[in-house]
Amino acid sequence: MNKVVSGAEEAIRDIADGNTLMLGGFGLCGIPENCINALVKKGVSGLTCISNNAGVDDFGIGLMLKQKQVKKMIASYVGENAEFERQLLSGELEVELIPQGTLATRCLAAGYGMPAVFTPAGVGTEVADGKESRVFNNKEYLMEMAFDADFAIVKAWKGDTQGNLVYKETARNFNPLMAMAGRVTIAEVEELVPAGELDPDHIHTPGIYVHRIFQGRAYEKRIEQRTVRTRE
Amino acid sequence: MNKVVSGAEEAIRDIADGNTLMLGGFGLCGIPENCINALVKKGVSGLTCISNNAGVDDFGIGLMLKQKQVKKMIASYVGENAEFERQLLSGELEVELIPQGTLATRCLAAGYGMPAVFTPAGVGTEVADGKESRVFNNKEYLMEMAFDADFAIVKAWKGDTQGNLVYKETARNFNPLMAMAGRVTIAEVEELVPAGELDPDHIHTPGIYVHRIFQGRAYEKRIEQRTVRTRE
Amino acid sequence: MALNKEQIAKRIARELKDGYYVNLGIGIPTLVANYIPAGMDVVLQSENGLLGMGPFPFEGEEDPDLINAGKQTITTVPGSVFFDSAMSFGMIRAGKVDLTVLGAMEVSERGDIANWKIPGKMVKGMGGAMDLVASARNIIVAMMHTNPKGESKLLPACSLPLTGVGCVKKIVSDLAVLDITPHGFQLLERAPGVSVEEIKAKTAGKLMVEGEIPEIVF
Amino acid sequence: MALNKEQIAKRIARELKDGYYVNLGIGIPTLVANYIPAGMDVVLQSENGLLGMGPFPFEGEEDPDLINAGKQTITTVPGSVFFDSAMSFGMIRAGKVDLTVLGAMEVSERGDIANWKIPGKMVKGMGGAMDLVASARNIIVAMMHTNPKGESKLLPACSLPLTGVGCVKKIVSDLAVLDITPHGFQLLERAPGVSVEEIKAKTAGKLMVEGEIPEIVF
Repeated sequence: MNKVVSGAEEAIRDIADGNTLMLGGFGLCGIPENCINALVKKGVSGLTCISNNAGVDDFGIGLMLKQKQVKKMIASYVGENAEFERQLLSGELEVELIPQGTLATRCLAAGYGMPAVFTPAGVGTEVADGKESRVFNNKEYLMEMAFDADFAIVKAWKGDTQGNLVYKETARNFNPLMAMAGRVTIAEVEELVPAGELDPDHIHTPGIYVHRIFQGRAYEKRIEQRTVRTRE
Repeated sequence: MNKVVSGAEEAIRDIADGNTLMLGGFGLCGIPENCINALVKKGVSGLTCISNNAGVDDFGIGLMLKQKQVKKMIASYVGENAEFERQLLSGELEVELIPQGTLATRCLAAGYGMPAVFTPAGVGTEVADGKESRVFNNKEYLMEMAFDADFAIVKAWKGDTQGNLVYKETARNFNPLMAMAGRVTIAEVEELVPAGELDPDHIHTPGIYVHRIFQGRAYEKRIEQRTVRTRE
Repeated sequence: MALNKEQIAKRIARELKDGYYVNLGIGIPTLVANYIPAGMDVVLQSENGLLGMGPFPFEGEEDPDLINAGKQTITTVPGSVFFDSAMSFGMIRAGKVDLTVLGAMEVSERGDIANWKIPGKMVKGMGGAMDLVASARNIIVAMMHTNPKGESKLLPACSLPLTGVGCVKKIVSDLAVLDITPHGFQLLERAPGVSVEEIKAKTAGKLMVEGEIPEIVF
Repeated sequence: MALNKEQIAKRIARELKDGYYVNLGIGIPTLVANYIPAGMDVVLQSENGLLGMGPFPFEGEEDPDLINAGKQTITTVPGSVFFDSAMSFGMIRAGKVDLTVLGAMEVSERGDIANWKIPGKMVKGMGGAMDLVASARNIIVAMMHTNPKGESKLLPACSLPLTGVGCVKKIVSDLAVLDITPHGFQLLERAPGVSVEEIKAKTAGKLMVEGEIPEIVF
């Protein structure tokens, strides 16, 4: 069993035009920078991307949008991106907006082998259009289907050679959920360690869910909204 | 906000006859010993207990069974307990056996506010009797309902004053799931520390799910099947 | 005089109770954190995966791995805990968050809320708002009573696409504090110097006014 | 001569592949761990919440917090990871476990399995067996070909209450190795010295025998 690959290029080698990809991260926090850059370089196109956000104009998924590699974006919030807006309004880009909790839970469902889940999010709104709804204990829920993605691409803080992953702070977000949900899961990590170095009580993603892993390079970790307070 | 109670007696003070309790643990591993002993002392009866197993004759839930405090047992495996068998065969005790993964997932469903989940476990067997089944992607699933328990009683390794919990090794098992699923959740821990001492990246149960916490005493941590190998 | 944003936040903060877990939306709701009474233990949830959100970091101490749901750099308080987005919305969906405060473009007299989409304008998405309003046990909306044209945003029925149905429990606007009841908006308090008549005039939905309506005192 | 338990385990171990995640049931399946070929990386899953199960501990090193699904004290190997029962069955249900090996009281020619309940006897429960058989991508059953009375346990249809339907892919019994195909049991190998005729006589379900059936060689 050798899950360790040399880098992003090798990790994404078989991602093809028209594939469905999940990309971890919330805003620009915890996004798989190395893999995104490699996808941009590879130039693969016609992609369906499932990710909470769509990056900004010059970072994250925004870089793939700029190159028109994305056919469809499935996300909960897509602000902060002028090129995205342009492509959306011109009809070049298809967008499916879904509630953030529904997005997360549809990943969980895939990772846990549950074909569908029930959530009240979106009941009585346009999100419910065409969906089956059902009442349990006098409350209405929508039935939402598990995702089925060709690849999940996630970013972790530390990982080991068995594919076990640990995330840092709020860079965790969707990463462990998508890691469980991909048919093939690619993990890039800031620090790759030998199996046995991570505390087995404190691994967020068990390696059974991870197929390829590599230590990423030159993380920019850009901050989207730098907010500070001044010292008194 | 003060979640810390003096001990098991205070923690279980309002558990009443006829309540439904979830009890964490797998076999005798990770069971809430202090609370079980307090329940035995309190003598509350007519309980419905949801737990993966039912203890052994003289330890764990077996102690409650011996006192005939349990009206109904919901579990996945109930061997290793002669008194249990006697009460079951005599009709004193009602037992509902459900697949272990279904048990776990029905806890998760409760903790995540999902009224029902789909699982293939039990399709085509007597477990499916009276349950709604449904086909997704050519595979049949049973719809299983989230649990609704008055109290969840769990055992963790460490906990803090905010109710955050960390489990050790396979003593984790059902504990974090039941912790999320109780209307009122009681946690006993081997070591209670001030808020801020646990690494926030490595907490298994966020305190929001925990209502009462205390440092347990005199853990026996009995081993059910002692298996060893000999040194060469 | 109508309340300013800080005053709206300050008034909402009076709804907090010791031990509450609270989710604060972007904008005015965020300001509520500044008015948590001293000695009261309130834990802030950020739906991107944090319980125990603290204030913004001091300059130079920003951590790119530590942001809130508004993507702002933040800090944590002792006892904080990180988790993934499924657990975050799991605890929201299970009703473990005691109070959710968020903004709105429109609220109806039945408690429907619209705050994510304006037809004809670029739609950025609902983020976590639909999950929050569909699940929270107690939702307070912080909003302006009217739009810039002076038209009421408290309506018989929302005109904009809905975020959630029958979920809002209370509104703190720049003019008033109102509960949503089975009989429509119920006026509880008015901003200092704002008359009941003005509130009536600026509330398009059904408004219940019973007895004397006290002014909000700060 | 019929295979003994160790030999059944040894034969099953040949089905392992490098990189496999494997769940081994109680009894003969547990013994398979002793025959993982040297240099082959196989990770053992224990459904109570562990990936990377190691051998039993040395005497005096038993840890009450570290047991397998059979409640036996065990150890871990480097790279192991603990998780809760929902995640454990989540990864099973999602088909991430490559191979499940378990025992059976009866298997039908359609791959149905019965291994948890005998009417009239005390029923201890199905534990995780129903989840495993309903979800695993590849299930091998380790079993005796006949019961103590000499009656076949490979049947046209199970007589005992089922654990799962149409799920077993392969059987390694004390007499033979068989696949479950759409046409019934297909004989692949026979225990050393056991004739095809004996296997036929002791297989009540439909048995396909094509060409020469080799003996298992150890």
